[in-house]
Amino acid sequence: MREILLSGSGGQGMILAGIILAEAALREGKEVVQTQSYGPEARGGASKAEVIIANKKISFPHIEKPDVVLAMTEEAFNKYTKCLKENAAVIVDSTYVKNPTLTRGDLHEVPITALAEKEVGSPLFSNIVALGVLIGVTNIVKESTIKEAVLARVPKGTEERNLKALELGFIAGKNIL
Amino acid sequence: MREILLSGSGGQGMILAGIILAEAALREGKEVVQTQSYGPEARGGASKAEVIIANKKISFPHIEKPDVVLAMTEEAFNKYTKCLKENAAVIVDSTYVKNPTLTRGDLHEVPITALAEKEVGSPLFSNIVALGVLIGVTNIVKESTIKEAVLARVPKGTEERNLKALELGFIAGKNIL
Amino acid sequence: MSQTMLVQGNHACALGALAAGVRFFAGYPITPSTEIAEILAKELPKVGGKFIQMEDEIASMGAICGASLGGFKAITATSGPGFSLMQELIGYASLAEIPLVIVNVQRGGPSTGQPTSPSQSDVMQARWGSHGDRGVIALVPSSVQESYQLMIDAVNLAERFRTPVIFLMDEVVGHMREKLVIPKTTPTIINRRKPEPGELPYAPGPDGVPALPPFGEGYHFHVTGLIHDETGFPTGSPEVTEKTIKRLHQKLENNMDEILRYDELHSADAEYLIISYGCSARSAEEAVRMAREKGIKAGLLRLISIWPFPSDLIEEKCARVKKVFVAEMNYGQVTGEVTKVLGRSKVQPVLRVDTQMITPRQILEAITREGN
Amino acid sequence: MSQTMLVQGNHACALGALAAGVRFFAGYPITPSTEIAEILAKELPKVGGKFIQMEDEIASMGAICGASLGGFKAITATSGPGFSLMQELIGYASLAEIPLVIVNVQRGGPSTGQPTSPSQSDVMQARWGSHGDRGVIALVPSSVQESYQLMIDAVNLAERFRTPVIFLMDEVVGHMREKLVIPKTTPTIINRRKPEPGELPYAPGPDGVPALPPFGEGYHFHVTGLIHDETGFPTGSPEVTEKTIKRLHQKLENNMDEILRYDELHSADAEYLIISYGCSARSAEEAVRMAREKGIKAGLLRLISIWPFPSDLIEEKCARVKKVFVAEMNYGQVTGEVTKVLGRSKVQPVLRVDTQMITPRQILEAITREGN
Amino acid sequence: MNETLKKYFRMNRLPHIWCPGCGNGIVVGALVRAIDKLGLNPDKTSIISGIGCSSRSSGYLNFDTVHTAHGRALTFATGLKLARPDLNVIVLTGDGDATAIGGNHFIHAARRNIDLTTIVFNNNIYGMTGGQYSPLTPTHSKATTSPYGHIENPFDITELAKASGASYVARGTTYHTLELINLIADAISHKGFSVVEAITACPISFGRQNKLGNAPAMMKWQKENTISVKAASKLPAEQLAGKVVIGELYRRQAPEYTAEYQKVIDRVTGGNGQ
Amino acid sequence: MNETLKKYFRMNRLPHIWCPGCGNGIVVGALVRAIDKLGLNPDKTSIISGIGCSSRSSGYLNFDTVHTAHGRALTFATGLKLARPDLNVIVLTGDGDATAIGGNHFIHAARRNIDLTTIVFNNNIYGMTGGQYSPLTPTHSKATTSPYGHIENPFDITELAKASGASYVARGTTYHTLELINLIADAISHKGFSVVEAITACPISFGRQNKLGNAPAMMKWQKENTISVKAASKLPAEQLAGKVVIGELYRRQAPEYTAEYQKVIDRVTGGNGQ
Amino acid sequence: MVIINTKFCKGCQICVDFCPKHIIKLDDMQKAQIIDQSKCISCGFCELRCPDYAITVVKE
Amino acid sequence: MVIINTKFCKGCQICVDFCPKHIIKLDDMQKAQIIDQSKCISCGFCELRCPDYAITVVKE
Ligand SMILES: Cc1ncc(C[n+]2csc(CCOP(=O)(O)OP(=O)(O)O)c2C)c(N)n1
Ligand SMILES: Cc1ncc(C[n+]2csc(CCOP(=O)(O)OP(=O)(O)O)c2C)c(N)n1
Ligand code: SF4
Ligand code: SF4
Ligand code: SF4
Ligand code: SF4
Ligand code: SF4
Ligand code: SF4
Ligand SMILES: [Mg+2]
Ligand SMILES: [Mg+2]
Repeated sequence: MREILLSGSGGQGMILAGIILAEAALREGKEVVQTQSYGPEARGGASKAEVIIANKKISFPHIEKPDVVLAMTEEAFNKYTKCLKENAAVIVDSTYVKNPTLTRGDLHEVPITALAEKEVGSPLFSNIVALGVLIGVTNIVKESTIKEAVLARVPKGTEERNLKALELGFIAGKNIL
Repeated sequence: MREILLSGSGGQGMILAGIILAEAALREGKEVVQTQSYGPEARGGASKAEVIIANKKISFPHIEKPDVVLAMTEEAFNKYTKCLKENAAVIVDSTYVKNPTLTRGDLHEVPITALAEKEVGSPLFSNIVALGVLIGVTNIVKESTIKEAVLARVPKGTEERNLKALELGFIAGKNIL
Repeated sequence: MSQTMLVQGNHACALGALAAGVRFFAGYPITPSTEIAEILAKELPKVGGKFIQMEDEIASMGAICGASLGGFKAITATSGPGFSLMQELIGYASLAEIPLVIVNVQRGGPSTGQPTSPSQSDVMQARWGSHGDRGVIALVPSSVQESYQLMIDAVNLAERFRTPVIFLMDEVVGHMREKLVIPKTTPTIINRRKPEPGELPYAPGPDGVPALPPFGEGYHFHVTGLIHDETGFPTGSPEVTEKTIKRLHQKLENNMDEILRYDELHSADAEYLIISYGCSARSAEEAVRMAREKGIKAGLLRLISIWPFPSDLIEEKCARVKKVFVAEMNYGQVTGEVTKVLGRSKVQPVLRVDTQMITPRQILEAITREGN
Repeated sequence: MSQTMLVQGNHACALGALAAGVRFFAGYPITPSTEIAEILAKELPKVGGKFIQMEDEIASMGAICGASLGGFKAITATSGPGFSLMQELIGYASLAEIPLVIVNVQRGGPSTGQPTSPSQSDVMQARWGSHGDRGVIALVPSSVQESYQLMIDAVNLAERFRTPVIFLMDEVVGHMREKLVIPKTTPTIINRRKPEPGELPYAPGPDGVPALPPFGEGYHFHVTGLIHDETGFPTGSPEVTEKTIKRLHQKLENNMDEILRYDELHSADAEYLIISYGCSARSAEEAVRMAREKGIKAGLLRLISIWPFPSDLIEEKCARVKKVFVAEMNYGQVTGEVTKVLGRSKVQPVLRVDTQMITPRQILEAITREGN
Repeated sequence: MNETLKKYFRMNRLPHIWCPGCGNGIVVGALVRAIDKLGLNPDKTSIISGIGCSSRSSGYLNFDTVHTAHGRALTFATGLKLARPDLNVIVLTGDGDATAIGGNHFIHAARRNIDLTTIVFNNNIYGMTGGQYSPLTPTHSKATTSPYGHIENPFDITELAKASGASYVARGTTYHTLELINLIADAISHKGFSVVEAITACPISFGRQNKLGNAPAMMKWQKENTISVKAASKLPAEQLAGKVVIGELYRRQAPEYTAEYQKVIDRVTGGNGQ
Repeated sequence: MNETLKKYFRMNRLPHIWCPGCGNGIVVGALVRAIDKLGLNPDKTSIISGIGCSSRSSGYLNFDTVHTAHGRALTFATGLKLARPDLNVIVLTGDGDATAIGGNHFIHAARRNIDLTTIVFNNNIYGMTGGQYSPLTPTHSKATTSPYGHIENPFDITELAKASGASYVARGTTYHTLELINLIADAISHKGFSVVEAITACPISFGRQNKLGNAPAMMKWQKENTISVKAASKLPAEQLAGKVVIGELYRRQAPEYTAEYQKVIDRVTGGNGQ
Repeated sequence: MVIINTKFCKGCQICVDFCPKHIIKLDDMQKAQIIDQSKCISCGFCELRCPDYAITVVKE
Repeated sequence: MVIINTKFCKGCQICVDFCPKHIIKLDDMQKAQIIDQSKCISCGFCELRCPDYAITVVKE
């Protein structure tokens, strides 16, 4: 069972990233549960997605100790890295998270948003870059599967740029290993 | 314990008669409960008042077998004289109830509405005439008490005519005994 | 001097409210509760109070919430369909801790049902009608005199515990006329506690009840239907949420000595104990008398405060009893609660669901059947 | 071909409704149920169905009553505050015997409460929220897949028993995404029975359920919220009233074999049985696994149909068990019902009222404490 | 009773429960004559009412009928009509039912311009519950809940309907029976939300406490205090003070809700939706 | 923040929860400036709101405040004002809160002409629940529950208020901030039921799905599509089509509910009622 | 011909007061009664305005 | 003098777009910033229209 927590501020697309990751796992025949946290009523602003991937039925749908944390903001980093599994992978967007420190787990710093902006042309692709990094670092699903999952979700006309973002992420993720 | 049932059609003032009778009993220090039946929702039309008078606490507030029945219409007579106490007194307004027959109890026929119309000048006083008859026949409360009770309830300016109606009833009630 | 009159239970209820200091009524007419509104429409202006007929029952509940926050003792009166409509805001008043009394003169349900006939089928609704968990006080009068006196208690308990109180009458008690003696002594009146300087509007006192400042005196406090902390402002904190929900129950449960009200008849040596309430208890009383005449050791435990459910009382009173009969005019609502306490085997329901008053004979027969 | 997707429980519920033949939705947005409306707003026109957002929840209930009488399978979806507002008309639908499904995705209460957090605190309200006596069917799904399949059952049961059915979800199940497999085989669909020639619209069949003619086909029948006889017209008759009220309960109680739904895990040899439902049952399942790993003989009885309460089932399943744990996210609502069946000593509540999901650890600890 | 009208009544439910002189029977008579005049198919016509004296009328009419909950007739009707645009749906409702507890549904049905015909029996009071004030009770009148004279302003329900979006609005009285029949017929024929305010006497719950005399006296009031739209249009405002204008007050053609919804279905399904 | 305004806010509750560019803050700013301009006594002023993004405003304002249930602000306000006519009672409500679930209370408060000031934050959508259509959503707009374009007609809430009996009715926008302050101040000063419709941008739940651009773009829309009452009065009807008229739209003097009730008390008690 | 169904008539007097020919009155039992059929002009107003559907005007 | 409370500013750009003197812009952190105080005419519109109470215009 792998427990992955994707966090950031509202508007950074963490929920969508979580859904794509979960769908990719589903494509590989895994059991999967995805949940998210909400602000007051439903007015957007959700900033945390949880994804649990397993080979057998998942009963409790929440993460108690994540295996993987993606933190796109300093606030998210501080909040969600307090309680990690022994060898957890923590991926931070170094565009926003400055000088992160961990007491356990492996830290992976990637300037995700900066990359999205510079290489794909818009910070809006940072969640897909982040997904790429996450797969690059963890190999939770196959690269080909996450590609399919991304293509199935993103709006028509943006496929190419999204794939580019993903590839960028793969590379960045594998490089820092 | 005396159980008195006053019945007629809506608008004949049976509820008011029941209340006055109950108030008279209260004036004499008795325990008393008065209830009534309603039509659909509360839109007037109540046509039956029950009064129970006793020397000790009255628990069950409804009449199962009346001691006294006043029936101002044929419908009321047929409906409420089916189940009477052994020596029940049944008073009917012979203006409307033609050829009444009883299998038990004592029947007292008085042309109540006709009397009210002829002697008091309006059928609106028939309920007070009826009360007089009822007291005349049964002596449930003193004549002086029912007088007080009537005066306490009727609109200003109608006192005299109401007292006349009551007296008429007393006489008619006593006469037929 | 004491004053004696022949009035309906609804009338007595209205007079009790006035005696308790109620100065605001908002409501919407509905049989068989309408007389309460009609009498208060007439009487309130005489004492400087306010009556308003709102556009519906929801609005009526909202208006009494507003008036109560303005420092007025405020009530409404309704029956089944209106009571259903009020449930959302009754829950609001529970959580925002606004003292109020809601009178429900029960009639035959469900839906429009039998509007002019009696029933006791809203007992469980009084407890569970609104969403979410909260504690509830409900009182049930059995006579005209009690409609007066218990209504004073209802208003007092609302103020004492900063909570809506359900005054659960029924059509029989509401519409019957009986003697009402208004005592010459002024009744004990409880008024909501004002906060000490610096005391927060939702900080519970040692008894679990917070103090309530009235509007218009410079407190500038905030009232919300969201879960809130002691300041009154919303919070998503699980800890505060838990504390709040528990306190809404415990401020009542822990003060049962002040809330619990009941009456007994021949219960001391009873082998067969009837548990009943409201108009049914009148028949039960008669049934006990009839049974005793026959030499059957019957007794009556009449519930007056019905929520929080008096489980401990029932456990105690029924310990030495052979059989417990629950006499009520519904499909077995209090019967279920008694069963929770005593188990299924000891409890015998005596029910009536045809919206006619349960008769002494019906109860007696149940006892006799068992007694043989 | 079967279709696999990753969707929220709310989404699955909406798809289940469509699969069951629902072609009418009226509702009013409220967190955490809104997605059901949003999905049906999109999907219904595609199959010639109708979606309408009404001015409030009361109007939503009225609209689905009207549509159902028009021969459409109709549903609404809401959460606590809206569910409270719907109570009057839910009672109407019970008495007038209009098939409907009301989805309540439970959130933290009372009042506005914790709108985005889960809870299971409307279970008793689902049973008792409306005034008067009537029977109620309520179903509780625990997963996304079950939200789909059980919704089909809910619609079927509504049609089968001519009654409103409460579909009692919770925020966890409503908002979580899981795999949904839509089977390739078309599901079993039950449609309301049309009357035989001369059959009255409120004359119960041998199973207690009357047939329902649709409007617009010349039946010219009358529907009312007053107590009515077999013709559908109002009557004040106590006999008919009694028959009607009893039938509203018995048409369900006597057909429990069709309504009862539950699931079990390791219950056969369990010494400690957890009773749970909805999202809590997921934690209970995990707790059973954890307990078994520790060698504790724990088991789970997961309630799927929660009303009419499965008393007989619980009596049977708990007969040989040492202790029963009721795990739920409220102040002990189902715990009370289980207590009615088993008595106070055998039942141990495992509750959570802070609107956070109950955890497997919490349940496990309760069992372990007992097991030692 | 006129033989041609009998088929519209459930004859075994008559006589009705209304008090002697109650105008409700006249309004229902007018409705039935309007239906007959239009030749509506009774199998395709539904009558939906709320709760109140006037709302009891659905039980007497030989159609598919619903006696809903207090104030909710329009919500049932909206659901039924949207589900079944093939049906004529007529709503019978009291002044309290329509404008007190049901006021919100009234303005929203009007706003949607859904093809329902609503007849508001305006007797200025809550009849069924025995004479409490309604949102249409005139200022200064007595009501059991206004024992000192009513201090609220009544709605002008026709103005409210118009401001909310109704596309046909009329007012009639039981005295002007023939005109009432025609107004109701026009309202039913009109495609969109139509409202007819029918002024009707409640001698028992309203007349009695306001000393308005018996039923004929209350109908004479209707005769003497109303003025037709035509006549009113010729008078200066001052001379209209205190007069109640009757006739067709407002009409416009506007997109109707169920038709618009059908367009959505057609668009989404490419015309294969139904 | 301007020092003189700070005392009207609960500074420890700020910053507020509204999205970047949300107009709610501008409306609340205008309210506070109007209150300051009038010199209302904050101890004698209560703010009552319903449920919705806009209704969260009561929590930020340093008065006695109530955040009621969805749609019910006016009912609480009516009870409070009738009980305590000495208080200024101001109601803050969203378009959904005021005209969907709360529509009945809105027309009835107007009918009674009770001295409340109601500010309707009209963002044409249910903001809080994420973009479902409201009774003020324009036809053809997108909403999450109108994915194929909205087919309903919006209320003209100012017309509705007027037809229901409100005695002061105005409309403003967040772009026209100074005017909005004045309209709110006038509404508060007015004795009777007063309504200010404040047109405000919801870039997140409404703007986004209708591609209306960012907050400044939506405010530009307000600038370009409105016309003042004065200017409008000089234009022929054709040229007004599609324009939204802003300013004071209606005002009349009429008996106010709580004052009329006080007269009843005085009459009944011979003046010793309070 | 004007036919009165006395079972339905509730004696409200509406027909009596509004018959243009003044040919209807209430009998002792408070039921409407036609005094002189021959004067009837078959205007139908009594039928239209009877709240109890007690009158049928048969046009010859 | 125009003072911006960057803790309150949410970067909505309203002040930027509507300042008649075009002297406000967003900085890298998406917070409003005055480019040239000297050009400010103290019209106050930025303060009135800031939804977040982040601007105070101090009239000298
Ligand atoms: C929810 C609810 N509240 C109140 C009532 C009681 N009630 C029944 S009819 C009615 C008013 C009737 O007035 P109106 O609609 O004007 O009809 P009328 O009787 O005058 O024809 C009321 C308040 C009810 N049945 N349901
Ligand atoms: C009884 C009830 N129904 C539904 C809701 C959910 N709800 C909360 S706010 C809202 C609508 C808000 O829209 P509006 O009033 O326009 O305020 P805005 O958020 O746009 O400012 C809804 C439907 C609720 N809280 N209570
Ligand atoms: S109370 Fe009035 S409205 Fe009701 S039936 Fe009698 S006269 Fe008609
Ligand atoms: S959702 Fe809209 S109304 Fe709500 S805070 Fe965001 S921008 Fe404002
Ligand atoms: S109008 Fe009808 S009910 Fe009235 S008196 Fe004439 S016949 Fe009888
Ligand atoms: S038809 Fe005309 S003239 Fe003849 S009885 Fe009737 S009202 Fe009189
Ligand atoms: S208007 Fe206010 S919140 Fe918006 S950018 Fe300017 S200072 Fe920041
Ligand atoms: S006060 Fe006027 S000129 Fe100065 S910064 Fe603000 S908007 Fe620009
Ligand atoms: Mg009426
Ligand atoms: Mg809005």
